[in-house]
Amino acid sequence: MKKIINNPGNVVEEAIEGYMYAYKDSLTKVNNVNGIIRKDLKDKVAIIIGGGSGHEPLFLGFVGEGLADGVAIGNVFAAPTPNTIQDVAKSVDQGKGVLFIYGNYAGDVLNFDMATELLEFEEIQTQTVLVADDVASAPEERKGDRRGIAGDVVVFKIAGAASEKGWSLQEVVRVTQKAADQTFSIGVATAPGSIPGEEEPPFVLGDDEIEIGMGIHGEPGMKRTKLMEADDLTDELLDILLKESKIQTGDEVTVYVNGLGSTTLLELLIVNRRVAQILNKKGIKIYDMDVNSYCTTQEMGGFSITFLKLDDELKDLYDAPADSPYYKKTQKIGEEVK
Amino acid sequence: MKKIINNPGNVVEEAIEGYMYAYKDSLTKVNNVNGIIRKDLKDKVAIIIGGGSGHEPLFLGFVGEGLADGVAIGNVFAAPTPNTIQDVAKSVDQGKGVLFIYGNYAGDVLNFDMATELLEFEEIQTQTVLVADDVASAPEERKGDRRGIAGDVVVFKIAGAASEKGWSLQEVVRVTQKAADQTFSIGVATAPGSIPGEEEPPFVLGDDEIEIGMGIHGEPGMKRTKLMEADDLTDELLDILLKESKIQTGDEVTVYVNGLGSTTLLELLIVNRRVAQILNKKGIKIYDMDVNSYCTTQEMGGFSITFLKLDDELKDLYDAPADSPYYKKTQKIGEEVK
Amino acid sequence: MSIETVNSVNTRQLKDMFLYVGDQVVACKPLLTKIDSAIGDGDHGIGMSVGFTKADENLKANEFTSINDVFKTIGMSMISSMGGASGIIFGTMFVGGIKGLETKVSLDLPLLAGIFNKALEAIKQRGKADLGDKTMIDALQPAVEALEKSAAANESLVEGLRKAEIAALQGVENTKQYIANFGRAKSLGERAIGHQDAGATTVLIIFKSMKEWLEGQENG
Amino acid sequence: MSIETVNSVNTRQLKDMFLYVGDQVVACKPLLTKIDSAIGDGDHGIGMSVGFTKADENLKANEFTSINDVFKTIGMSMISSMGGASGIIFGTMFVGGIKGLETKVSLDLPLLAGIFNKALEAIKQRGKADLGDKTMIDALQPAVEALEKSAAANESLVEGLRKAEIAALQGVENTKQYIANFGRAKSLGERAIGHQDAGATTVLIIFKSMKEWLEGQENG
Ligand SMILES: Nc1ncnc2c1ncn2[C@@H]1O[C@H](COP(=O)(O)OP(=O)(O)O)[C@@H](O)[C@H]1O
Ligand SMILES: Nc1ncnc2c1ncn2[C@@H]1O[C@H](COP(=O)(O)OP(=O)(O)O)[C@@H](O)[C@H]1O
Ligand SMILES: [Mg+2]
Ligand SMILES: [Mg+2]
Ligand SMILES: [Mg+2]
Ligand SMILES: [Mg+2]
Repeated sequence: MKKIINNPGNVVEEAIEGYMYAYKDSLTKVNNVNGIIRKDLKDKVAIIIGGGSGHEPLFLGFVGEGLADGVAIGNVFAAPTPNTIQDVAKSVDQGKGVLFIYGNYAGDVLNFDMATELLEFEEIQTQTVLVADDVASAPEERKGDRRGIAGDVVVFKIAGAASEKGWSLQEVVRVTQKAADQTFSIGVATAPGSIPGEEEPPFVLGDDEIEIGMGIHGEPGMKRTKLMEADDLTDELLDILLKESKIQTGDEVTVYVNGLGSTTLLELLIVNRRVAQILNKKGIKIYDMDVNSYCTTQEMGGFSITFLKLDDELKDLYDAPADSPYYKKTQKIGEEVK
Repeated sequence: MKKIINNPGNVVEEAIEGYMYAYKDSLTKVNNVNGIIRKDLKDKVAIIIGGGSGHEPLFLGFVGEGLADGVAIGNVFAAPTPNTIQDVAKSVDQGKGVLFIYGNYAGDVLNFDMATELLEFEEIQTQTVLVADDVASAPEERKGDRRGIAGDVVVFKIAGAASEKGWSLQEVVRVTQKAADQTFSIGVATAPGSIPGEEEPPFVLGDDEIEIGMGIHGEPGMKRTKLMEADDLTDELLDILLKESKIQTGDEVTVYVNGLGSTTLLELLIVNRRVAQILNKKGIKIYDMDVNSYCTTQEMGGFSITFLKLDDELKDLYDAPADSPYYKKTQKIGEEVK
Repeated sequence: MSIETVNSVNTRQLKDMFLYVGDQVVACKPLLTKIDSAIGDGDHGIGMSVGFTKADENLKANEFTSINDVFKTIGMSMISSMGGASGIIFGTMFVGGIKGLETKVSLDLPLLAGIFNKALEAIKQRGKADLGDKTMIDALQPAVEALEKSAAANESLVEGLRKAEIAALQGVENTKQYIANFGRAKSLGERAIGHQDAGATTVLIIFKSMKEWLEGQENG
Repeated sequence: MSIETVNSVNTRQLKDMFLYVGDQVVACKPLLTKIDSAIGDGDHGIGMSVGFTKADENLKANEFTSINDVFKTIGMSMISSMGGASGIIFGTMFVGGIKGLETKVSLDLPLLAGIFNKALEAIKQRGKADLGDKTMIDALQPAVEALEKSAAANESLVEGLRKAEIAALQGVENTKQYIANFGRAKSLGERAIGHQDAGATTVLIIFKSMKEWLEGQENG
């Protein structure tokens, strides 16, 4: 794999440097650790997100108004260290408590939990909401075992909006947990990504093979099958997603079609077309659709579909403005500021 | 190449359908042709952009407030047809004239020129500004032969802002042409893209080969060379770009680091770091940096660097708000609305 | 039809002839793709297929009362469906020669030579390319000249097309030596040498197929 | 040192021993990468390299007055540099056993057994995994039991480590039969069977390298 990098051991540090050059007006690097925070911190509950690198723009791209206040960044595909998380938390805490939101992976849980213990000594109050949206990773009975994938982004969005409203830690946790509980995703992989500096891909798929439900680190999915037409593939994914999420006629959802890296926007839009057609046919209301590559795995091929089931409270928060380098939601001119 | 498509002959139509499902609140499809326009058309000079498909989010992603009013979309890597351009122009014209902005390719020129002739019969006034930013595609003496690549986006931005201010067609053309004249790019390819439905890649690069200056349709560049470290490669590209653009100490630029498809944001940020370091060292002022994949060639590997040399007028227009599906510029809270 | 030499075609035959031509170009899609990939962006075969498929559709859906209409339908089908350089260029190859032409119901060699000659001029005016620029003109111009020479010698339509094919083939061969001054191969410089031009190849296929169809009529 | 059996190491020797262990783990990076790729995300070799390289740096940069400090430095180096599951788990393997331990300046077999036993408990508490869950515990627990047994039999430090290595190797073999209940291989179900666990392999390399270093001292 040809990668545009220098020393493979420095990719994360150098990418953060490059990011800071671009966004130094709105963001600040936390000293000595791979953490970034907003410049214009507000007197509110602080939202901290984090996880391994290699999934850009996740996680570092979502720090800003109406989103996260800080991000703790790990090495490629590795959770951030406890001291990174700790330093980021100390840098953003306004005495109103800190909410950690991250994807449900063993490594992340271990590191964030250790950070929580360390922060207790400093009397910083923390709470955690795990994103576990990948319905392919465990059956409903073991929902707590599900991995977090592209659904991260929509949960960050809700949490950021709630905290921006000045809600208490308890209230922000409540609504963020609600959003996480109502976020469901399913993915498919067509080609492996790579770890910068490693020659071998982390997994191999046959020339005409795809894997439904594969995780964003190449974790095995539900089944390997032949490449099929976009509509058939989308139908198959939607079948699983609708069954697992129990979303049905009359429900209202926001949809993310997320590219994993090298699957192009042209393809993602074709998938989105089918998603819209099926939801329309089933009488499931589409509140919004976002077609983007938010959660990638380097140049991995494939995509995921995410549904957030909305109620009035979540809609209100979803609509709130947001402004980070890789996710912006603008207030339409003439639209009432809520 | 595994592509998530249905019938290869329908990719463009289906992608447009998928796009319209996602953005129907702000955009309208033009009947019978592959054209899209803004819903909230204003009484101003109309900006129309266009070109071949396969480069998403270019071109269709940049229709909205402060950007284009309409887009004419061609087949994959093929300019839009004259009647598509004509119908889009008729749909957006407010009697104040239409400005066509597109990349300088023979096919695009032929089709837009024919559309211009057709529109003359309907007494719609049109003007054209070509984007010809790729310094690798022709020497300065033949500047008019240069191709348009990622620099398209920043030129659209300036034109959109100028028209939004209510300037006359002549004034919008003047400043857009100035922006185009001050926009310079250089690219490098590490891997080919593909035409959806075609098995063979349009060109082949050796396992450790890259091509400096290669165009976004695989047009040959300045030289093939071995893969090198990100910093060395960036240095080499910047040498060419600074020499060709004559940008020097004291000048002020906005920088785009643009991924061609499968080169990841992690890598692009590493490149951006080096660009910033070199510009800082040379005393060239960085007004803004944008690291994104705006102009792609399916899953092509590689990136381009674009400089727009700014003066006060261009800065003012660059800063204006913009709101399209794939390019947003927000007005910071507390910032004065210009 | 008899085994006599075909000296002219009527409107209905012209339509059939171009339906056959279209099928042949569509069948050559992989070849054209390959040629355009070598020095262009690889889409010429796709583009020509789109254009001739659209022409096919519009030819089949309508009855025509003049050869002008047949040419116009083919050309406008291309211009309105293909896009790209070749949409305009090949569209003009069909519409460029009938502009201002009085209504005709049969086509003989002198008329064909005249139509394509005028089309050639229109292409040059639109595209600003000329002989030696490594474009379809390198095949079309010699083919047109061969048609004219053959017409002047009072030869039959099929004979004229035979000579046009030979001239177009030579033109395609010539493009191998040229660097490209137009289209996507333009920036290739010396590197384009040795490769034939995609559009010129399409011109060859068009003349070759017209001839084949006529020969089929003679032998049928 | 003599060719006598090594029964204990002092602080300085312990540091040297773990510098050697670190080098061995780093040298095994490709192997660990490969194993983690088969059923995990392929980064275990990279992670352990990062951790031991950081430990190496911190060990070399400092003088140590107690074995506690050596263990703590290694563990904290890992926790603060690696991230991922293994940063905490392997960090705890080094810091988990010295918590509350009085300051020691030499390490013999019973002490080593005690330290790793306590570390094992800490790992289980943190990670909630147990024997049979296809984690590094499947190698560490038998190794610790072997150390304890060997200590109870009054065997030498090097003898204890020889037995720990054998037990760890058996543990690694055992992981092949298990499905994973923790870490990234968790969702693999039956498909994980046949593949050994990456973290368990690292545990084996650690014990093997400790033994090798001691044997080198005996023979040197
Ligand atoms: N200016 C021109 N005049 C005549 N023919 C041209 C011109 N530009 C391009 N062509 C022809 O068009 C062909 C390329 O067509 P195609 O691949 O379909 O379009 P594009 O270059 O837009 O991808 C070339 O091989 C050449 O023969
Ligand atoms: N809960 C746990 N308890 C003990 N060991 C664990 C646990 N989770 C993971 N491991 C160990 O960590 C190893 C994976 O480490 P590594 O690949 O570095 O981290 P990650 O799984 O975050 O990519 C596994 O092979 C396993 O031995
Ligand atoms: Mg990992
Ligand atoms: Mg083309
Ligand atoms: Mg082409
Ligand atoms: Mg791993």
